[in-house]
Amino acid sequence: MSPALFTLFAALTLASAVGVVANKNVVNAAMCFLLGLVGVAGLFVQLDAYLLAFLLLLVYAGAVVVLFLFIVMLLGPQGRAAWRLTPGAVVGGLVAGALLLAGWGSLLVHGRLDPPPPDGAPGVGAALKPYAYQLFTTYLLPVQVMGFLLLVAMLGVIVLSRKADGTEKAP
Amino acid sequence: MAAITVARKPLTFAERTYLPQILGGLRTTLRHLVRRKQTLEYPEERPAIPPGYRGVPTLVRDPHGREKCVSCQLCEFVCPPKAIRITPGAVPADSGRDHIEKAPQAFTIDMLRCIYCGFCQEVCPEEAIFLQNQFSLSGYSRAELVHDKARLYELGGTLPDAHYKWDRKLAAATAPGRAH
Amino acid sequence: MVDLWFQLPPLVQGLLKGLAVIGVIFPIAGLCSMAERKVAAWVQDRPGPNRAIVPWVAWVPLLGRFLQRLGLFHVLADGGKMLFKEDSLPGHVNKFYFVLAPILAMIPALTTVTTVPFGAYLDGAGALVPLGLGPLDLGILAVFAVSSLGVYSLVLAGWASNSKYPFLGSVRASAQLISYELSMALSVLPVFLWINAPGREGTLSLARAVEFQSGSWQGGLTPGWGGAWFGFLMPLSAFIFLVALFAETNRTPFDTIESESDLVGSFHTEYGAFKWGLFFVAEYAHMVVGSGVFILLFGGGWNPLPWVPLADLVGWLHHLTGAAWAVAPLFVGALSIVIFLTKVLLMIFFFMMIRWTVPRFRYDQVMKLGWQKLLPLAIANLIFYAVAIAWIQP
Amino acid sequence: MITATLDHYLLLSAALFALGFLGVLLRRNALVIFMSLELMLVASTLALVAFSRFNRTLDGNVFVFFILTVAAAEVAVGLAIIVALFRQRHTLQVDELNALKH
Repeated sequence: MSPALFTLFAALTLASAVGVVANKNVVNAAMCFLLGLVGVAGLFVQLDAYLLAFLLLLVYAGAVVVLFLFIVMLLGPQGRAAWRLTPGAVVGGLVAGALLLAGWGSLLVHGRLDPPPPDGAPGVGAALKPYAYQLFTTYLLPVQVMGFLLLVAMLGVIVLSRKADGTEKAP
Repeated sequence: MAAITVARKPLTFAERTYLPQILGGLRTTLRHLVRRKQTLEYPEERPAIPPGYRGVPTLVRDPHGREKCVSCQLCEFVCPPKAIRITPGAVPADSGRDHIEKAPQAFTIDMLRCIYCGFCQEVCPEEAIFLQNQFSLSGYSRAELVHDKARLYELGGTLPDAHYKWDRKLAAATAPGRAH
Repeated sequence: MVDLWFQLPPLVQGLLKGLAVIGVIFPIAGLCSMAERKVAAWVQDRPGPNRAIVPWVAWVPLLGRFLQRLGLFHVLADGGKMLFKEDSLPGHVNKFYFVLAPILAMIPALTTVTTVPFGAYLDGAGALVPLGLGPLDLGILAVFAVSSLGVYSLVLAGWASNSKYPFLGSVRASAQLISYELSMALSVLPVFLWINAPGREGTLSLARAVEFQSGSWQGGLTPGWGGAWFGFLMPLSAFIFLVALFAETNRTPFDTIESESDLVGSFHTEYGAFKWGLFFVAEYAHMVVGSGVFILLFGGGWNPLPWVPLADLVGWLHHLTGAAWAVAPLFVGALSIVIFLTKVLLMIFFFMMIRWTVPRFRYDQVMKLGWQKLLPLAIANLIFYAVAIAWIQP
Repeated sequence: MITATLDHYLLLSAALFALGFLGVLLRRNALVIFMSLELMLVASTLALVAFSRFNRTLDGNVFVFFILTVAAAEVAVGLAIIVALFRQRHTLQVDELNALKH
């Protein structure tokens, strides 16, 4: 866990998160999201979660953001005002910001800011077996539920992407 | 006319997997991989020009090296893209050929316009213009590709023929006891 | 010399290794473009490019003439032309992404190389140690993760070009590459089910897949079958992977993304000069790496023949010549790399033959094939092998 | 130079989450809102992995698996909804999708 690398990836992630939220152009936002994902993957590697880092890249960067770009291109860009400053949103934002600051403050005040960084826990990292044992023993039910969820999601997408008269097949 | 609908034969399972077809195709392409190449390596190897080839139009001389064109301008008239320009002139009196009325003073063929149709060759009563077997023509300027008389004769050279039409005319005209 | 190498600091070693691999991949990608032109010509009964000459080299009596006829110097001529052409930037494009896209094409293409082992050498104990840039235990996952980033270059190039054909191409790219990634990943799973049989430490490493095919497999499932290539054990997996590889590397029958007959080259329509060249080289680098992964998984890696592992070959050489160099790490390493590269080049030759054999699929056929044929087939294949492996495991 | 501790990761994760939340609240484009949602999910995975690493357990990491799965399913369905919505209303601006109001 190199501090320099942590700072680098943290800064990259935060900057690109700001980019996602602040960018007017949807494609720019998507690319910022991609960059942020690379940053988070770097942080995962810092946390010894190599497998998750690559899975994150595979699932999010390899599929999710591409899907976003695909939809952006399919629907065409929209040149309207990007922000929605309704009173409700502003109030909500302010409240949320205050809560966040309060949380940060409490972390800074009460948090143990400098616990000894523990060495690598056994089984964390690139080794697959611990993950597999966990997934198929303790978390067997959630795995099944996830499978079911994916099936339902697939069916849902197929139904949704049919046109109303049912002439067009699912993409 | 009634359209005839031909039912397409349903594909067999093997055909629907594409695989036998792909393998068959691969066999064909692999055979071609080692076949003798069909290409000529052009500047070194020249294609054989078939008889009757219509290349660049040229002016030819008769076997005695004399100009055949009499500047009748038929080719100029018949030329579809109007590539030929002829300026007729008189034949010099002391040349021994002054019984021929005209000879071209200037004869240009604009090769940027020529379409190699061969009408000029076909129409020429004197067999003076021929589309011969030059096929590769290039130049650095437009002016270079407007062939003048000297260039046309240089390209055309001399073709064998045994007509000697104007010699016979001269002989007939000067023969004793023969009047027109 | 070997000692000197191991005395270098790891960073320098890594840097040198990386440069060496890039120094091999780049010329191979360049030569592939030449080979493509030559193979195309030969299939069409033409001699192909054979004129370019570099002075002095070409004047070497027989060899120079041979190289000239082989068209090798055309690679230099092409590269030089691409470098020195005017690098035009059309006025209507999104400049940032337009320039970024070719760079993004190169990055995943070269990064995947770090995750692919490409040879092996004998250590002091006589065991084969795989050679590779990154000794990643997550081999295949890393390959998939990094190579899945390659789609961005196509999508961004098409989007930034801001004209119709590139745009259509990038829409196709985003859909097609995602679709075939699924089948590809599913087709690979049986291999890793096989080598992760109970009693083994879990791994996704490509080197371990080769280790099984080298016959040096200890314990686990079917020890007696060592030396068999996965291509023979799992022909259907290999076939699905191969088809998906064609689609992922955007090669004919599946090159709908840049199909020049209906999309005018699609995503690189607006590109020229070196930016176009980067796309071109990246495509071949993808092919090289993809073929490499196929060879590692299904084609026996650096083993010369099925059931004839590298260790046996080296043993025979040692037995025949009796020389010590036959078991020297340097020689074995070089031999393994040569065998591996030969196989990869054969694969690339196969890619090229297919290009001139099979006509391009229509885009809807590509999608139908991917989702309705290949994906169910891959799932059925996975289930079959899962059951079979559970059945035969001791 | 600081040493990265659990708190640093949590701060970072909270900041990411807050940014995503801000995006959901303030942006008008449905796609950007969706991306901000994903940002919040990623922030939570970061916190989980950090907890897991610093507590030397695997449970947080395993949870991230589930989050990734849910995210993938969510994106597929969400984008399909957005496409269906666009086909009906020809807009992606959420404050123009107010048919129930009028």
